[in-house]
Amino acid sequence: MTYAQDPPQAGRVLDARLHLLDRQLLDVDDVPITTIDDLEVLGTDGDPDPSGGHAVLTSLLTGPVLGTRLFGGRPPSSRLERIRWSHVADVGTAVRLGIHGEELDATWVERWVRDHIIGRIPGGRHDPE
Amino acid sequence: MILSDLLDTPVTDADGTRVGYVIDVRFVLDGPPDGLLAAPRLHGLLVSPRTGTSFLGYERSGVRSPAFLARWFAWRHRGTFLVHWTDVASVADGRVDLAADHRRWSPTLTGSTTER
Amino acid sequence: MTLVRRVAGPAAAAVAVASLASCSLGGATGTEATQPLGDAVDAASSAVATSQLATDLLVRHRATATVVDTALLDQIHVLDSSTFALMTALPGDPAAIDLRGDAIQAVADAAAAVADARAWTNSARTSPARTAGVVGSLDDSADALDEVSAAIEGS
Amino acid sequence: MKRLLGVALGVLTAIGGFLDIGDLVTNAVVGSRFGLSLAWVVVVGVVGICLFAQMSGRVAAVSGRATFEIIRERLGPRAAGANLAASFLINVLTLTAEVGGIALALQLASSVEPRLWVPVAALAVWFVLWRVKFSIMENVTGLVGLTLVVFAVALFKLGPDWGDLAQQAMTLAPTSTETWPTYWYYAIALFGAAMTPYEVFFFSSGAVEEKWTAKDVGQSRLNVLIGFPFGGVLSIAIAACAAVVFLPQAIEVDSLSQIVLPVALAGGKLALAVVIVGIVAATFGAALETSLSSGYTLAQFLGWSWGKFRRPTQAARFHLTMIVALLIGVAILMTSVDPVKVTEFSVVFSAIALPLTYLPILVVANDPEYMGKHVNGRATNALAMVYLVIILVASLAAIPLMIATGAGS
Repeated sequence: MTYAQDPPQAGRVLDARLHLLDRQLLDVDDVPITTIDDLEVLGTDGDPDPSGGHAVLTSLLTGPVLGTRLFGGRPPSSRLERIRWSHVADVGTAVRLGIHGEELDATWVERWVRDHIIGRIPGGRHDPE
Repeated sequence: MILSDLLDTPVTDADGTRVGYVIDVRFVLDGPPDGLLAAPRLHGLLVSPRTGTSFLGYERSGVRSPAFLARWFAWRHRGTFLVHWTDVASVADGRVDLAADHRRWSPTLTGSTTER
Repeated sequence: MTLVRRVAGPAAAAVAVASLASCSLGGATGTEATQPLGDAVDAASSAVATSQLATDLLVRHRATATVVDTALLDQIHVLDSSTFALMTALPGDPAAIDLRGDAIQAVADAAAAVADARAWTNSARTSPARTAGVVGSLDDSADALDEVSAAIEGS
Repeated sequence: MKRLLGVALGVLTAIGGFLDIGDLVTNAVVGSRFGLSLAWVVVVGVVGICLFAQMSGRVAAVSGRATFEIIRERLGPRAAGANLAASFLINVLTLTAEVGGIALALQLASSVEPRLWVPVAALAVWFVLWRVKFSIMENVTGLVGLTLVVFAVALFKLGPDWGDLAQQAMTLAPTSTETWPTYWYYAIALFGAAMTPYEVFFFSSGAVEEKWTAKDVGQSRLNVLIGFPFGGVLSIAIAACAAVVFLPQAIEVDSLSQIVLPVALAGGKLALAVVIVGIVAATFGAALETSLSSGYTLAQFLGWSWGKFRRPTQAARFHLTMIVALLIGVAILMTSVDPVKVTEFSVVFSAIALPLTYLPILVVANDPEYMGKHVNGRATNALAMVYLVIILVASLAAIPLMIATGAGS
């Protein structure tokens, strides 16, 4: 059983699992931010349930949403940690952002561990010798 | 909607017959401009008649070696097809229903994916 | 040493877990009455042979006292587990019970000999007579264990 | 000239860094019980680790993506999460064994109880992770670890009957006192000791740490293809020393203090001092590698910032993970568990977890999107498929054999 080839598209084709999900997200300086745990898709009119209509990928998701991919369930929309697609600069073997990770809400755990634990141990703020 | 709502959900046609599972979701970067890139438009669903197991990227990307593994994964996912999002009638209750006149396309990825 | 090392299937999983924590030696009760005895005596013989090798190296100034001390200490642990295995084994027939008594005695003597060798290791080691005594009692222990082992195999 | 020096340094550190507590213990135990009749497994294991390390190093150098990023990306969160749980557990187990190994080696030098050395050793490991540059750490432990060559020297000085050793190596069967299941159980243990997953995590992440590019693929291949086989020769030398000294006397090896006795027998106090230094370097180096690997695997799975090339504050969760892993290791050792036993289990569990790490690397090494023109060649793929089968069989057989033999007892 063979199917007809999909007509060529005007833009680049990305399969979510193959090219986006579970890929490393890097910031503009190539600092790892997170792994892409899930994606948010909304109707072009902002409709959260765009069955059949026009829909676009609006945000990359991270944080607690990983738990739902591991164990099932569904986090409430308010608890999603979003990184907006508008920050994405390039999709390759890793996904690159055009901004600094520090500016993102999603990096708060890393910042907390740095400020409260690792940064307080002597020598932690110096380059290794 | 988040992608987990779609991935691995069963797919039925207009008669209510199960035709497979969503194993991946295809986007095309031809939506309205959104920051540095175009917004990825939800183009369609990849439906495999068998399980929701991972492809490891084999069948669609044209990788053909090691030959044994490539053949095995191709065999596992024989009969996979692409349906356009516009042919999806509804997504609800962990189920995807296709429209009566939906058309099935080849799942193979074409050229433009490998640009870096 | 022609003993077959075999542990009954269901008990083995428990042994695998137990040995992680305590490095016990063949604590499972075997189907053949004398097998646990043989295993324990073999382990004791190995410990004594190691101790003989280590003390010999010290006598010949080929090893440092710290290494020999550690080696002897490790062997005391082995003998300890051997004793435990012998004491907890449940031999079926009267002959095996006698054999077990002999084995416990031989292992106890061996432990005393190794402990003495360790004391000697940590001393000045100037007296040749004392050295000969240490080496001699290790040799005697080795012989005694061999005898018990032969008796168990013959039973 | 400088390039040649670089090559030589790479090869030498690969040799010195090959051996760890798992190789030391497993080879000595096997040598004392089976002579050289399992030496062929070391050969199989070394070819396997060459293939595996070379593939993962090449993927990391060309794509910049380390092994666990690829595992997550290819297997998805569930299968990769299961793999992470298993790999992390084995890593911590191996780390525990290595820190225990340092303490045991220091006990040999000092007679001081190993439990007193454990916190000292762990603190030293942490300090190096915290402050010392990656390349210095690698080169120093690798070069000092080279002193384990003393096992090969000792073997020659013991003047064994070479014909007899060759005979043993050709006899692919257990000695008269052992059974077939035990033979195969130890075959898997040896295989796991040679092909530990942490080496692959470390090797691929190390390629990123040292900022390798496609240009360095040749050098990395050389390090692996020359360094690891020499490491394998040292493994066999350890087994042979045990086979020569312990097998005839029916001595069962179950402690590190026994493993060094043949060296003392052959070379006296000087050789003994050298071997203790070598064991400390090898276990210390491996403790660093396993700590780093526990950080690498978790950070790469979750996409955290990682790497020793960054300041600790710029890879905060990565450093925190390593600290926690070390603390767990210390806590386990403080229960007075025998590190040698921990080692024996860790190598078998390594063999069990191997397929989940191996398969994604094999797949990605063939993906031109990652690899460009550096994809696997036909010969590599043919060999890789043979090893896929070997690895699967070893993994599936390990637990039944462990139960059937009472973990080789």
